[in-house]
Amino acid sequence: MGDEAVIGEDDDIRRAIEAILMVSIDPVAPNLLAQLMEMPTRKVEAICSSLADEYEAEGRGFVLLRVGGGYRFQSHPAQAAWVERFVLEGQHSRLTSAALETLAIVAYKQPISRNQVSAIRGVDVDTVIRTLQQRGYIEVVSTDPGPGNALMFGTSQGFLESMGIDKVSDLPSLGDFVPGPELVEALERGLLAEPDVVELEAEVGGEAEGGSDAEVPVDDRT
Amino acid sequence: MGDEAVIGEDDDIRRAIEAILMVSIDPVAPNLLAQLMEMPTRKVEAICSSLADEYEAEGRGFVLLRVGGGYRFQSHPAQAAWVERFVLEGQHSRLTSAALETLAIVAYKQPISRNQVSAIRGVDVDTVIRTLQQRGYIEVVSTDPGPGNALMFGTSQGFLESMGIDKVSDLPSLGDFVPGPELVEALERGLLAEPDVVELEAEVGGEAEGGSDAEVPVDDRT
Amino acid sequence: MWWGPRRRVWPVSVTVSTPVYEGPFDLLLNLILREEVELYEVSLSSIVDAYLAELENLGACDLEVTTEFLLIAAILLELKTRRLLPTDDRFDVDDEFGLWEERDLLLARLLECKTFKDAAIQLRRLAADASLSWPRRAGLEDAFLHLAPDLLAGVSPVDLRDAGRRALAPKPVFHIDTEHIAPIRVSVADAVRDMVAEIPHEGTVTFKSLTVGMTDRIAIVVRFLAVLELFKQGLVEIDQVDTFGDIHVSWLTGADLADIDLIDVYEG
Repeated sequence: MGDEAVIGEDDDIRRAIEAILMVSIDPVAPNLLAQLMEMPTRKVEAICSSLADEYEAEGRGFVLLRVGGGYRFQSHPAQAAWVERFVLEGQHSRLTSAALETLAIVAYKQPISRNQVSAIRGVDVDTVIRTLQQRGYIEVVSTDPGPGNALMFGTSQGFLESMGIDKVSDLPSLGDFVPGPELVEALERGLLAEPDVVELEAEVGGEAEGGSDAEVPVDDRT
Repeated sequence: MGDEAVIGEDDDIRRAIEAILMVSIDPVAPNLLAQLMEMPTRKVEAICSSLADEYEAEGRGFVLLRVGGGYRFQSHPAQAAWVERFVLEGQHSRLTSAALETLAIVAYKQPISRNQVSAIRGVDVDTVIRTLQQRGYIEVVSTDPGPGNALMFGTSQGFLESMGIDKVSDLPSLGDFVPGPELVEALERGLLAEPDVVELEAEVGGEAEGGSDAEVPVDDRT
Repeated sequence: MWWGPRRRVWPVSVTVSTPVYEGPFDLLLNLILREEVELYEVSLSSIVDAYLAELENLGACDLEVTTEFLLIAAILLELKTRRLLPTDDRFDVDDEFGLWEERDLLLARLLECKTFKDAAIQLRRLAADASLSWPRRAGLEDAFLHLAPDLLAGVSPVDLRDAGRRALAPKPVFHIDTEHIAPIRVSVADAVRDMVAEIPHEGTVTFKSLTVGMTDRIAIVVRFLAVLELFKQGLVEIDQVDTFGDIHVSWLTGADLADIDLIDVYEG
């Protein structure tokens, strides 16, 4: 009987959540739902997760997605062709590789200044930064307290939504992309400054490897 | 056997309809759905009707309603209390700066079409315009007599009341434009730049679709 | 350090993308990894050829890529210049270490570039997957609108005017001068040929006179490399009295023109 009561309660909560998510434009944070329902966030998360599973199991044309820090109804990816047909204008325009690489740098190194991004890219990034800002992927998140008071950029809520992830730390670890030893070796070979000096190469080359490890970009959020 | 095939097909159509209705802002007319799916309107209506019954039978927190000449997902009337609570307590209470800028453009440049606002903002403004309209700050004031008959927007009585002014001309004059620090910086960069600087400003604007994510007019991180 | 503050930073366009070069590091990566060559064995003329072929594939002169190409060409030339300079018998440890340090730095930069390149590919995948699903944007139903708090509460007419000024501010327009961008058609081999025809008659010439009328930086650098090439082959003597002063190039009497190894492809 006690069980039944709990189930009944969950059912009510489930319905309330469905109703609220239906009228919200932005992802609704689980703790906001928890606050409204006066229950632990974890319970809300469990219910939302089971709702999402339910829709999937029933083969619904929509999904309940956890994205950008909250829950939101979205169309099912498998129905993309139909939705595209309905939404005549392509809503999603592709970013260029240059813009994507810049975006990746901001995403993994945030907060980061324009100049710091520039230094990594090796080219001026003003235009790209502006585009990313205009398209709502990045935003100014703070001002560098140091001299110059550089604007520091970070990714926005829109970025999370565009990537379909819940939070920045859901991005694959940057460590996954650090080139393997084979590539490092190939690059080192390619950069041999003195191909003739074999002895020196063997000696200093080893050292260089150690030195370069320190330079390998690491995920500094960890 | 023939029945099975039909059922399977219906299932696909059901899913597609669910996806389309989920992302549509306005009610979707059954004949538009019928046209998209290349099937009789009557069949679409039958599927929608059975979907609505399904949600009701499952005790969902949402309903599929036939309203205003089309179908629309809405929150279930029985959940109104929760939705109200969400609106009152959970809703965000301020316009983002992007939304405020869009409102300012409409206020100072009215009557103005959605496309004209878009051109000035450099990003897609559909969602913001929709919200501003929904919240009663702007409204359609006329139809452009030119080709396309674009809807022209202007501010509403509610806008004047919220701003505490009597008429639009009471708004402070935009005055002689004084460039802000960001623009000055950009201009300086432009002037100092090497002659080779490529600044595809126009392209940036043109590419700026899908930026509407950034335009979400409400701040739900507060 | 050649990549330090004195290195010029070039603007990158957001709308331009080629399958080949997405920036100087990108080009270096491609050269080293795809071509599987040692950087110092890359012939400048072959880079230029590959680049021009690429431009033709693109069907239009791509200013963006062109400027980046110029930058990378300059970097390569600088590296090659070092390589060409005769090794001092008196082994300078500091210089040697400096060179290694530079190499390490460059290696680190390349690794970083490669890392973010791969991360960007992953982002593209994420974005592509996410773009298959559209969010619900219908928002509040009419029945609840009256409940929603006034979003303009606390916004004054002056705030609105400021927002209007921001939104309506003219966007900076940049002047683009593309006149100097022309396909690079200089090669060290050609420059060597030119100078072999010219210097013996003059005896001693200045580097300035060898580059008179040249405005293209790459052309001048290529000329300089050609002089170094002649020096390496023992055909000329080079003298520079003052730092940054003019360089005097003297034809060595007795040098046999028949000995000249007229390089077809400059190999550094």
